[in-house]
Amino acid sequence: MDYTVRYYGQIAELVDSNEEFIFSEADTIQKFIKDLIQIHPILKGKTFQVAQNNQIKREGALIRKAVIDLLPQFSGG
Amino acid sequence: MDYTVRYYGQIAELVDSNEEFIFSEADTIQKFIKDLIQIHPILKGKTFQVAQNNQIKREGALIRKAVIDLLPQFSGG
Amino acid sequence: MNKKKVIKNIFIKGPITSDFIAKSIESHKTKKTIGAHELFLGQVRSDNIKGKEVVAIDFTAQEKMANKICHDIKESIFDNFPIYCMHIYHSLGKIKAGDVCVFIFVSGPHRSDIYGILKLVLNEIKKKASIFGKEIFNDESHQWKVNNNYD
Amino acid sequence: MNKKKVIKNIFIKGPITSDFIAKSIESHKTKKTIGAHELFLGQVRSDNIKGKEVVAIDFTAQEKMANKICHDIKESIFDNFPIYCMHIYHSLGKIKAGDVCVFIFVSGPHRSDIYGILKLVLNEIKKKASIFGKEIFNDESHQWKVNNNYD
Repeated sequence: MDYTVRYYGQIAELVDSNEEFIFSEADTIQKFIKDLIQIHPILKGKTFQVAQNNQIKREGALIRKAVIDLLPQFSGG
Repeated sequence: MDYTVRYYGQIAELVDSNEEFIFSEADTIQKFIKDLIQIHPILKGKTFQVAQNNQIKREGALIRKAVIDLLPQFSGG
Repeated sequence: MNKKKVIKNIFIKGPITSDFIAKSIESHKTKKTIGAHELFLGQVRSDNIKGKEVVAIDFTAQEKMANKICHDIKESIFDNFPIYCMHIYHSLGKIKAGDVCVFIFVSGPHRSDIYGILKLVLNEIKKKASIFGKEIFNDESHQWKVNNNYD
Repeated sequence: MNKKKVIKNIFIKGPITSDFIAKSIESHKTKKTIGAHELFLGQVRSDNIKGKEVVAIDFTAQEKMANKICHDIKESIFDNFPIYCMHIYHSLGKIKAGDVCVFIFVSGPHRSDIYGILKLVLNEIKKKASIFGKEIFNDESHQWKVNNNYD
């Protein structure tokens, strides 16, 4: 599967990109994060959350064709 | 003594005046209020405070030549 | 910002305009150690009392005493909270329903420094400041405003 | 005033101007059942961190998620407090020290109806809204903003 991955805040800075298309066989969040860290080893040990369809997902199945958002710690306000 | 007496809010409405000059032999707040109620019987039983030199005075001597303020309950804000 | 020696005049003839409030906010832009502001605005409410509608409140005051009390309230806040600025304004005269008649403005370094202060200050003003409100109804009759703990 | 079905966009490109705040206040004059407003303004503070001075914060966001969260925060306030209106605005982009980047506005019938709400809402926004602040120093270096419970 080709996933559209969007990066925010410090994560975008670390991978030096706001958006990428990543091919991954992963069908769960956990597996996808593993693949992602192989592509971007700099993300190892970093704190971030994954969202799909504008909902934070901590575990479970990836939604096919839905954009994946990688969100570092919130610091608005 | 001639005292300048200023009335505020509902008290001004009751005596139909903002300022009067009242002659009174009174030398204390209590005695002055007695004289005042004789002049303005409508003030009998009404709640108000007396101030002189911009200070609320509950009892004690009147300050000669200082204006007397008659203040009803506060209702600002 | 805290000129303790000067007793400021809190009174404004007529309503406190949004333009006045904007200018007050704008004047704090140069104070770059401020991180948080809170503003309280009291707006004349068109209460319905026994079938009659409040169309305005006419405010009068013993101004010197009220200014001194507001000065003392500010001093006590500065003594007890790490704030940078505090401003109090109150209208005089006939203020129509929908118009703003009270404006309290507090600023400090962090949000946690200023929480709860507006409530404290407004309570003190309502209790201690020699200001008198006359509620004017749509039939031109009136009643004298009475303060309580929630309004 | 409370259009629960519409998710509003809280984001404003650039600083929140005092003119914008004034217009927001002005628009409430027709709502004559309102007696009390409170406004929180977050101003970019020129912190001094290890000898370097913060000159701006650059805000980005996952906007859809942040808008939805702010909508939910508002809903929960409307469900729990007898308020009439609530508005939340947050800046995007580089906001200079001294400029306003957050604006929360709550209005209700009496002052006692709105106390404490600004604090609650701001805490929720800081914790739950997908907004990211980059603190930019006077030497053009930067660090990523970290939220805490008091700032």
